[in-house]
Amino acid sequence: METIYQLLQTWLPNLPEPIMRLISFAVPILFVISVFPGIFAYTTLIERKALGRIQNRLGPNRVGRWGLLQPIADGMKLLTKEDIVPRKADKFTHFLAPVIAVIPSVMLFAVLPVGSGLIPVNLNIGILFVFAISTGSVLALFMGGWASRNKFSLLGAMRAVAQVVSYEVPMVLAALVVVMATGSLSLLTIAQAQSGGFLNISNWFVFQPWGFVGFVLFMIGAMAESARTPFDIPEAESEIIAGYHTEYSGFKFALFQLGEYLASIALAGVTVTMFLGGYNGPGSHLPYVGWLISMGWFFSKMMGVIFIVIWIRGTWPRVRVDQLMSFAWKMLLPMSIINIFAAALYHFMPSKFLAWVVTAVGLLICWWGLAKLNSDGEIKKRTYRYAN
Amino acid sequence: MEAIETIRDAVVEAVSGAQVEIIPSTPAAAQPALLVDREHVFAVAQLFKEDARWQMDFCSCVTAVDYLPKDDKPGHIEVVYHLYSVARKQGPVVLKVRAPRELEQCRVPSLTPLWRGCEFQEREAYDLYGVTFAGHPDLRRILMWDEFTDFPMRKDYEPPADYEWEPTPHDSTLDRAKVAGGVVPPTALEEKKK
Amino acid sequence: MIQPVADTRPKGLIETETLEVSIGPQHPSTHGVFRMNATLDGETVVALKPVMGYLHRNHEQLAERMTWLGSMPYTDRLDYFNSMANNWAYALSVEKLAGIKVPERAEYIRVIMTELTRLLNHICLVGFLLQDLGAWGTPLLYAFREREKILDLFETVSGSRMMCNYFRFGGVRVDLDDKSLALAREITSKFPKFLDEFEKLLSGNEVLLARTQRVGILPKELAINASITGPMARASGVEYDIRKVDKYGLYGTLDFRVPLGEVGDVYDRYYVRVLEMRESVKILNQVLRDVPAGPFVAPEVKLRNFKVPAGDGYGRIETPKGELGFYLVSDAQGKLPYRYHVRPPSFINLTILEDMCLDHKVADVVIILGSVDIVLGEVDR
Amino acid sequence: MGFLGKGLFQGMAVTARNFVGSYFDKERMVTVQYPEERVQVPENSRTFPFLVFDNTADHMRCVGCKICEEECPPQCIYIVMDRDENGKPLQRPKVFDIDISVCMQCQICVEVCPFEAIKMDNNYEKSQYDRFDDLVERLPDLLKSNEYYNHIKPAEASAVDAKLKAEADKKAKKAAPAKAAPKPAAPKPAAAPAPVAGRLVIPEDAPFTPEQRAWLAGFLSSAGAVAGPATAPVESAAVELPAVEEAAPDTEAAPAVDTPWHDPGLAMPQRMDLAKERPLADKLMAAMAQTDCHACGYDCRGYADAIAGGAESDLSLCLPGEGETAGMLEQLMKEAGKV
Repeated sequence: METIYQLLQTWLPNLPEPIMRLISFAVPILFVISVFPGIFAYTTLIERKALGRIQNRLGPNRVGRWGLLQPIADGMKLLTKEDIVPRKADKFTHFLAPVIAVIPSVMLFAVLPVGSGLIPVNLNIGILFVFAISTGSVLALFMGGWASRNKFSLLGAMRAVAQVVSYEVPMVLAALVVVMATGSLSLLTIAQAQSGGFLNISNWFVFQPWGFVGFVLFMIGAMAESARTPFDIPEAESEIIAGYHTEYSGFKFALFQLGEYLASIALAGVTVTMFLGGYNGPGSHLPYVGWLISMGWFFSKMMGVIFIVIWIRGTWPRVRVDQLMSFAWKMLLPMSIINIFAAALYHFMPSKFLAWVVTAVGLLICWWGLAKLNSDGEIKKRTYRYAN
Repeated sequence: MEAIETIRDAVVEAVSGAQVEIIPSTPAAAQPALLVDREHVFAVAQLFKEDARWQMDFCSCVTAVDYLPKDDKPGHIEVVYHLYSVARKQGPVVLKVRAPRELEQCRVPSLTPLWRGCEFQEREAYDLYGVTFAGHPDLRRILMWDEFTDFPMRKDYEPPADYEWEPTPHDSTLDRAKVAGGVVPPTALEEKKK
Repeated sequence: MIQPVADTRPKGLIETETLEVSIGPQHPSTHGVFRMNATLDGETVVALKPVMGYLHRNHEQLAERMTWLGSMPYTDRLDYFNSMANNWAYALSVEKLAGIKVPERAEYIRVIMTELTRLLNHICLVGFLLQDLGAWGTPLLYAFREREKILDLFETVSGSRMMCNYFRFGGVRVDLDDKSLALAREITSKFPKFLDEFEKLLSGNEVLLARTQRVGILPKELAINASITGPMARASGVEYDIRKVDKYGLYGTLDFRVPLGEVGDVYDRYYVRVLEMRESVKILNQVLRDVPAGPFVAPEVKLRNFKVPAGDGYGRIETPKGELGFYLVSDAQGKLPYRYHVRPPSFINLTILEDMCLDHKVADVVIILGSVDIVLGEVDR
Repeated sequence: MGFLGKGLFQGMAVTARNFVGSYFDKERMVTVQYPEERVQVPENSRTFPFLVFDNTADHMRCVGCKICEEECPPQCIYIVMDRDENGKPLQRPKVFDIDISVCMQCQICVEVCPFEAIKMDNNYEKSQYDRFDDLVERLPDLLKSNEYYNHIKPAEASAVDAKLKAEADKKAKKAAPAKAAPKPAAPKPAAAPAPVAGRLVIPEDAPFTPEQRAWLAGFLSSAGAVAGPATAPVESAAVELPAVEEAAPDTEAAPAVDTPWHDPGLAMPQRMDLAKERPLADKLMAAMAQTDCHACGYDCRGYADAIAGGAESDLSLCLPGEGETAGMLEQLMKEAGKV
């Protein structure tokens, strides 16, 4: 935003001040609300295609070449569908919930550095903003579940609240290591801190032991936060139909989907920025074309993360609600705290190589130990006897 | 398994006062049954379950059969239990017990306290035949809906003429369709007139 | 009507209200139109009553109005995954009543078809179970791909994929030609490889282990007492397989083992089925190796005006879901069954659904139901 | 237990293999792109029944004997026999409806049909816009040519054709000596409302295949010859005898008697008139519909003998004869004092 303002000042110094301000506001907003919903639309397509391929199907392929127009068809279908509100529902809240679901998800993109020097708003408390806003979506989920006056919706809403609140903690703690390493809460600074090194790659935090663990923890937290398999229990279709959006149809349902997907895309973006080097990659520092290449890097990394999420969705079963909780509190939380110590240790060790090995081994042992500690000894592979 | 006569004698000896009669099956099937009176069937079943000679710990199949009155013989509803032994891998012992067809008297003791597996099957027999199983923990309709009043598997049951007609009703179906005021496609009526 | 449940929970500091949820009859994972009236305390089940009958069509009464043969296609529709096995149970019962001897080749064909049915039933069950666990259809579609191959064989032989109507009293309807035999051999030889891949996907998966182990435990004594049969009983350690006990058909001469579980939880039910598939492949290999030549149906059995001597009898086989029995009564006329009773395994296996579900979460209810392996066509009849 | 997460990654490796494999290995695919690609249905595949005709639609093989109607488990077949203005059965159905919304594709009608007239189609695209009348297949919808049958099920159809041909040949050969006999002089009953001249010769419009026609001609002429004036050679009756036996293997050797009423074209009063002076078994036989359809489990001769001999007590088995035959049988049995 500032960059645009400065650019305008140098190139068009004659423009009146308010218009300059307006343009510098409008451009990033237009960018966010045009690009990311488009990404959302095509993420749904990619998800369906990828899941199809994982399941040895073709996926949507009827609307347009390779089904490229499928998201548009879906949108039109959802727009023209009858909007049903249960008779005894709390109508106002029922209407408000999907709207609220979308807003925080869109706001998340405001602080994402999508390319070298390309960030809509360079907030100096970017990470804090991300966590603060992303938690807001839980309100929408609960409103939707509550207002629907449906027992399954209510169950879904309760699950959603419990889940989002619990996973917030390890997620924040996992992000803390990055803040520790960079000393800044600004996402742009974090991204800049990962530049340099071999091909602009070797400085990514994911290649440090604590960074990797942080990355895994943050991914898990993000998946739980955006209710993706295997943590999709708020809308577990085989248990509680569709959870909080059971009673939604038409475009309200689409808004819920939109909010959910945007949140997971944004969190994928945050993950990329914090651990996977953000927009950094070979060629991202070049003058003139650097911003384009870095944008390419950012989006391709983001799609990679999203693909992993889809891939997981196509493979793993869903966990149970109490297991989800105990996993958050008994595994992730201690692990993220240990990770903070590991990061500190890494920082103060004299030799980087030694630090790498020591923290890696330490974290591995801790992971294994925690797993041992938390397994109740009854879950194991079994042998079976045969009768003749 | 011993011969059915041996079993009968052993049962009569063990359960005093039990009247046990042997009912043959088809010659090829060779599964003769023991017809036990209503008062002693529970004791006989318990004997089969607990006696070391048989150990019939597995009650496979429970069902009822409706026999209409024929000639001068009164009709009855016969409840049939097929007992097997998992422990000794033998069977079946077929227990039969008869009750009059009249609803109030159509009562037999439930064997669910002995074998949990009878629970749903006795409910089904109650639902479809109207046999009341005395001592059943939860005797409700199971397949028909709760408001249903009749017992559809009885041989004298007349289905109500309210079902959805097939597209080409003819003959007796058509007559009943008209009686019930059902919607009959006009083409079918025309055909009937021809 | 659901009875009010006495609140037996310990009175603590926080008093909570129970929530009654009707899971079904329209619900993604009740495997049809089945309903469970669950009373929940938070997410924990404190009471659960199964409600059934939505698919009730009085199959038994229909059969009483039909010739003996006329009921054969209806048995396909009992458990529509295993029409071949249902056919066999009915044919076997009628043969038992009428004393019909089945030619040897027909026995071989029957074993081939029924064991293939077992493969497809179990593989689909595992798929559905994983669907209930939330694995988003991937195992299910892998399972369906294999099932398609078996169904193709069924269609080639019997003319229909699922409603085979293939067995006849005293044999089978059409002969199994060499091409179909080769196809059956191919399916059998490729199946273990698929099963390995399938197991790699599932059996070690920590989420699956955590979700299924120690969930829905069915003790051995209760399993026997509640007339539980089939893989479900064997997962609880009940050593009872009608193929071994009754030795009907060819099973007395075949070499196979019966896998037994020890805990009796959902995982055992899942894994016992996987092991049973491996044994079925073993049986198929033996049977396909030496199919003898000869007639495929007993020549003395008439298609029309088939009559059964007066009397009753009970015949049963081990279908993939458990003991499927037919209790048949023939009267003096002998043209129609006087009484035709089906002993449906999945119906009786539901008896202890509540016992298994108590004190578990809603999510567990779904997979426990899935592991019982019900088909509503058979439950409701 | 190994490292926590190992099984999860094993699973992901499997799905990754499938993901990549699905682009290269067609074997892996679960689905077919339906309207463009179709799975070749096997020959045995069955959907709904149809009626076979030879050459032209008039020569349908179905004689309207109602066996399939009787045996159909869901009772989706409805047949009305075609009769001329005098109420004589014309050996073909006037109405033949199959309600395919009820039909369950079990193939039992095909198995029980003694005339190879009804067969299973394998066309699976039968969706309609209306639930009722569009899903009822009437006679014109059902009739398909033998060529079509040969096209969809080559092996099965050629076997059927060969069988029919062999039967026809046999019949023709058997009838051959009789053919030499001078035609008619059939016992034209005086009471008969003067049908077409030469009643015993099959009418041109009768719904028979050439083979069946040839056989029937032989059959009738031989039967007529015996019953008629003494012009007929004696051996023709002897020739007829084995044919009867062969048609009814499960009845005890049928008595070698002439059966002039054994003509489905005759009306009930005519037939009864012909059998007026005969013993009970013959009268009973004359009351049958004379189609030898085996709907009762016998041929006409065998069923009559079974009733007369007491082996069969059910008088309602004659399906083509409908209520007329059942009523007549009952009346006859009453007259004979056997009921």
